[in-house]
Amino acid sequence: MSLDTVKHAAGTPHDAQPWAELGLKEDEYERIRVILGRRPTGAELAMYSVMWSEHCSYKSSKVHLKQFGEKAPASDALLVGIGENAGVVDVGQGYAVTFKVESHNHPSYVEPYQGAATGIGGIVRDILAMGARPVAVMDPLRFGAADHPDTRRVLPGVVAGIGGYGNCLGLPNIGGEVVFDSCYQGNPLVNALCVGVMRHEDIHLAKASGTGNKVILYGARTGGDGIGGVSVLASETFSHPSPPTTPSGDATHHPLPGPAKRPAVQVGDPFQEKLLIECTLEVFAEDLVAGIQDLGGAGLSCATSELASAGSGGMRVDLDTVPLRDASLSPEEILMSESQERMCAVVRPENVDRFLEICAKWDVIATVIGEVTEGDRLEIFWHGEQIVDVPPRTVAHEGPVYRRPLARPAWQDALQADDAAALPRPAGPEELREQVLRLTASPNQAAKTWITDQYDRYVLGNTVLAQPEDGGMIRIDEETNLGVAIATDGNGRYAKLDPYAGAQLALAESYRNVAATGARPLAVTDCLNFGSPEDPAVMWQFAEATRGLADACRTLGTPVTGGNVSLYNQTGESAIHPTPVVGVLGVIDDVSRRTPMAFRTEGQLIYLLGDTAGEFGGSAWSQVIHGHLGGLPPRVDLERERLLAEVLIAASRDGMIDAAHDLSDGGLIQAVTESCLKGGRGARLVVPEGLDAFTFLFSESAGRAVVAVPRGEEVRFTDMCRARSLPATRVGVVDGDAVEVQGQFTLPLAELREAHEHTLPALFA
Amino acid sequence: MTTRVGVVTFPGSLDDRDAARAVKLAGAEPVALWHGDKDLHQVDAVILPGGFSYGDYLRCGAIARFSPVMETIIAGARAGLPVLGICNGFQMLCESHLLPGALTRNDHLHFICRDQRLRVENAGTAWTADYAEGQEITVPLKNGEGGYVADEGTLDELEAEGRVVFRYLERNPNGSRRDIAGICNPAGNVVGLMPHPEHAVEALTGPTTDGLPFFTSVLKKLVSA
Amino acid sequence: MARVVVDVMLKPEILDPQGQAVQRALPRLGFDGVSDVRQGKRFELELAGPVDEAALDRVREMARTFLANTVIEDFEVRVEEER
Amino acid sequence: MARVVVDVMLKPEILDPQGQAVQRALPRLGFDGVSDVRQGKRFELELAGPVDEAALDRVREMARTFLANTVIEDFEVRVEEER
Ligand SMILES: Nc1ncnc2c1ncn2[C@@H]1O[C@H](COP(=O)(O)OP(=O)(O)O)[C@@H](O)[C@H]1O
Ligand SMILES: [Mg+2]
Repeated sequence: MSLDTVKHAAGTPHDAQPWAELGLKEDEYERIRVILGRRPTGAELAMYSVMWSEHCSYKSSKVHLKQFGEKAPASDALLVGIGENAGVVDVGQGYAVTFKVESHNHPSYVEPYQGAATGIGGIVRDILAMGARPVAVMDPLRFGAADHPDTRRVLPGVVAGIGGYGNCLGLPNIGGEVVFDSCYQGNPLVNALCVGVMRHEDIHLAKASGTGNKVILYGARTGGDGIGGVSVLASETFSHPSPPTTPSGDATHHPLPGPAKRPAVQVGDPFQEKLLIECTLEVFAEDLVAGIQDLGGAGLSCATSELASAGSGGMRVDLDTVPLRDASLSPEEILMSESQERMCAVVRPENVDRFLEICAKWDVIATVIGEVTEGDRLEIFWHGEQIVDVPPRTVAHEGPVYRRPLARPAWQDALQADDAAALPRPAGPEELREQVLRLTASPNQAAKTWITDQYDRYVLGNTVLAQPEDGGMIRIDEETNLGVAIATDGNGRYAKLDPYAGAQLALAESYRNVAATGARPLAVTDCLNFGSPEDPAVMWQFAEATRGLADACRTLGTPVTGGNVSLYNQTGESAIHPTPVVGVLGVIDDVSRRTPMAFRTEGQLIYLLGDTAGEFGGSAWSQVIHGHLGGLPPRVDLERERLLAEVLIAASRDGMIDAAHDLSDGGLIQAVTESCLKGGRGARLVVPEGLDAFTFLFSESAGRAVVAVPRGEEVRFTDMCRARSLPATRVGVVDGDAVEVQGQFTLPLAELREAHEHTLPALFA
Repeated sequence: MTTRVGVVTFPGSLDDRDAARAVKLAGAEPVALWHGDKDLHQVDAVILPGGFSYGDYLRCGAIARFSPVMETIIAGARAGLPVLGICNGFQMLCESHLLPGALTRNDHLHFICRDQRLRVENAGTAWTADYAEGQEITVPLKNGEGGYVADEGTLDELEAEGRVVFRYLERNPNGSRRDIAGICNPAGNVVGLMPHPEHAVEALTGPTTDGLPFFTSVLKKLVSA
Repeated sequence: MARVVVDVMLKPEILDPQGQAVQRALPRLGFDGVSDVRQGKRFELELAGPVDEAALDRVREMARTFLANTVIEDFEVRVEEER
Repeated sequence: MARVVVDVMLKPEILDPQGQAVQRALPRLGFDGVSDVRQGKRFELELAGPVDEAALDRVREMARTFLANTVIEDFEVRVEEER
């Protein structure tokens, strides 16, 4: 096949092009022709198709995501907002922190180990591209039913991949989530979060400015892996390849204008990424970089068009110079390749030599592939012939935007009417005791140690809190003890019952978790995992969830700084529960004042903060005991969340509490069990006036936490709660080696521990 | 004069900063050494830190063993230079035959990160003098290939000569023969272990501060030498 | 007794970081003239019954569905005399 | 062009947890009658020059000092026709 140059395209307007196979709609293809005033070349078509895919263009979600900016609360902390690789937050003392969560769902289903591993790799490069040193990762995960055979294939691979990549990079894993629900069967969610730290003056943005500046591609060679990963794996034409345990598993191949079919799964090389990090931080430190962009989805197509459209000039790239792992790659394939562990930097000519020298020191291949030009076009050449000549903004930012139809699903009313309060409750203390054990042993409530022990939480020597604490906490300055805390949460069951409230509850829980550690919540990142946007019901869920999240962020004063949308998490007609995963970042001036979750000291008083109502819709109890999902999720009260956070932070700062643990799924008994097991101490609980034992133990009312108060601090602590009008109820004391609910039952710690810690090893070891 | 303790950075080293921090907390001066530089810059002792040198591809420590700096370190170690290999560093010491045996894939096949209880079996080495023999300590353990193996003859010899320096207590985390967590060479200047003492030097970030005596031991030894 | 061997290698177009690391290290160790290295897995299976075509078919099925992930790996099954 | 293959397997007396894990999983997946599994590594080397005895000697040396750790592993070097 002869080369499809710009000149050739202009002269052959009627040549048929595989736009449909590349996932473009007819009107989208027409728009490209209008933009260019001719038919696109094969290379241009490849670029537009990947960049206009759902994954890169956010074409279905954009109109809704806008609210995060429009409704953003005024925040002094926000240094860089939505739109860059990741948002940047001021945490004081001249430090800035950047963090972001992203999905790698489909690839992790096809190849669990590599899919999850490259998910970590991708998010780490995003953080690095902002100018920050990555300092920790987290991994919110969702799997199908714990006892489903395919979960046995997917989970161990995903966990090994996250560990394999993150451990090898030397990034501590400080938290995450593991949730099992059959709605994720065939559509597991693998989200990955990374946080990085820099000085204010080190913030770098992805833009190519300054005529004559050189464009340098560095890192791994470009290969044929992952080509079409973007357009195939994230477009509506995606049909699930069967997992390797069933026949006919080659749907990952993707038709391309190029010669061969290439698999859409990439293999990660964490060692290469580690070198890339060290090398990039060194070029930052010497101030050699004018603009920088990581290569993720859509590879060079994305990096060049985004760099060029953010800058003031144009860009010229000679594609022949790109170092290849496979010499047979066509220019289209080079542009679309998603080979991992690559970055693209814009460097002033006088700095190029030094830049290349540092790359050589780290054994990182670096090549000048082009330069910033005076015009406003992105021009790409192959063997001296021009194959791309486009306005870069039309590729990177001016893709199609859809306002897709949405409709509240017909079943929503019936679902909400199916009230969990009507479910049969335990008949007496014996049954109550038995249900407590069943809940704490259920896969969602059970200890996740079997998973988290596969992650290095110590590396870098700054981990102050890590799993199973409410939030992970990292020290960022060894002299002053400044630190940050992060938690992620998202309850798909709540969101299914009410997506608006569900998204708010996800934020509320994450916010509460951060506050429980003693840190002050500052900013939000989110990963919105949903089914197909072409289903009006799903689109309604999406619209409601984004609206709920944006409204709640405004109320809590925590702006969304960035995130990610993952759609088409669906097999046939059945979509996953709407699953907005929300990450909250908080700051703490002195990490030595952090509040851990463990009850460690006999005699300390256990206080329940907040109000408890009989709220069981979407609860762990309704799921585990009755296999039920219906009713309404817990009531949202953001003012209460804010008040609770203020009290937790003040109590931590002033040394009034020794332990705190937020209440969420599983209710009070789950939280107390976890705090007791962590500290190796029992608790004697008393059911408070006005509550029955069942509601006291299992209700999932939001805005609550339990704390352990040293006796000498009791008066000061309760005075503070009273002064601020936060209900604080003394519900027990840390004591003995059993959890005892007076007048109800006693559960020895050993028995609780066996129930809580045995489940995951029994399923997966 | 302050004591200078070199910490080598290989491509893929991860716990080099942590080791340097521990050296500093112990009162010595950490000196960064680079894998490609043969020169040891007059250090008095060397730490080979944890991590995934060269990605730990092929076998852990197998590629790092052939780096320029290792040539000098191997020669120095034979001449009495105190050398401590932690985790990946231990693997390098075995690969370069400064210590006998090999480290293999954990028997349960998973990477494991946990707080590990150990017994100090030999308090006479350059790196353990500040412990008491039989002392029990807790430090983090984190590795995927930490199962110590050697033939029976070698194991018997290690036991007989008191060269098993650390043993796992309570639970053998990786299938190591005879619960061996760390060993030394006959002269006691070269010590390798899988657990990470450098992650147990501050109460705020470690499970204990039980790791600090490693670093004070070598300091004392060098000052008194 | 015969032994069945299953070799599993990454597909040629897939990145092989392990093989690359070995190849890059070789010149430093004084071994020149190796132009490419790929690293894969080798499984040696002992079968309880006879190694006939039916048995080999079962092994092939096992390789396709379990020992290899055919999205990124190729495999080959063969019989080898005990060394 | 010929390719040189180096197979590296754990010595028989060394525990092979990977092979054992595979063997344990097989019956669960419906594959019976496999009485033992060992898992090792396979290296495929492309040589720039001719594959003669001298070249093979160099590969053997490479295997002994680098590709295998002879404390725990055995290796075998052989020439294989390109598939
Ligand atoms: N995949 C994971 N990776 C790391 N940590 C995890 C993971 N899953 C759960 N955790 C940790 O386990 C602990 C308990 O999780 P969870 O019950 O979801 O917390 P919470 O209810 O407070 O949000 C938390 O510290 C959480 O960060
Ligand atoms: Mg919590």
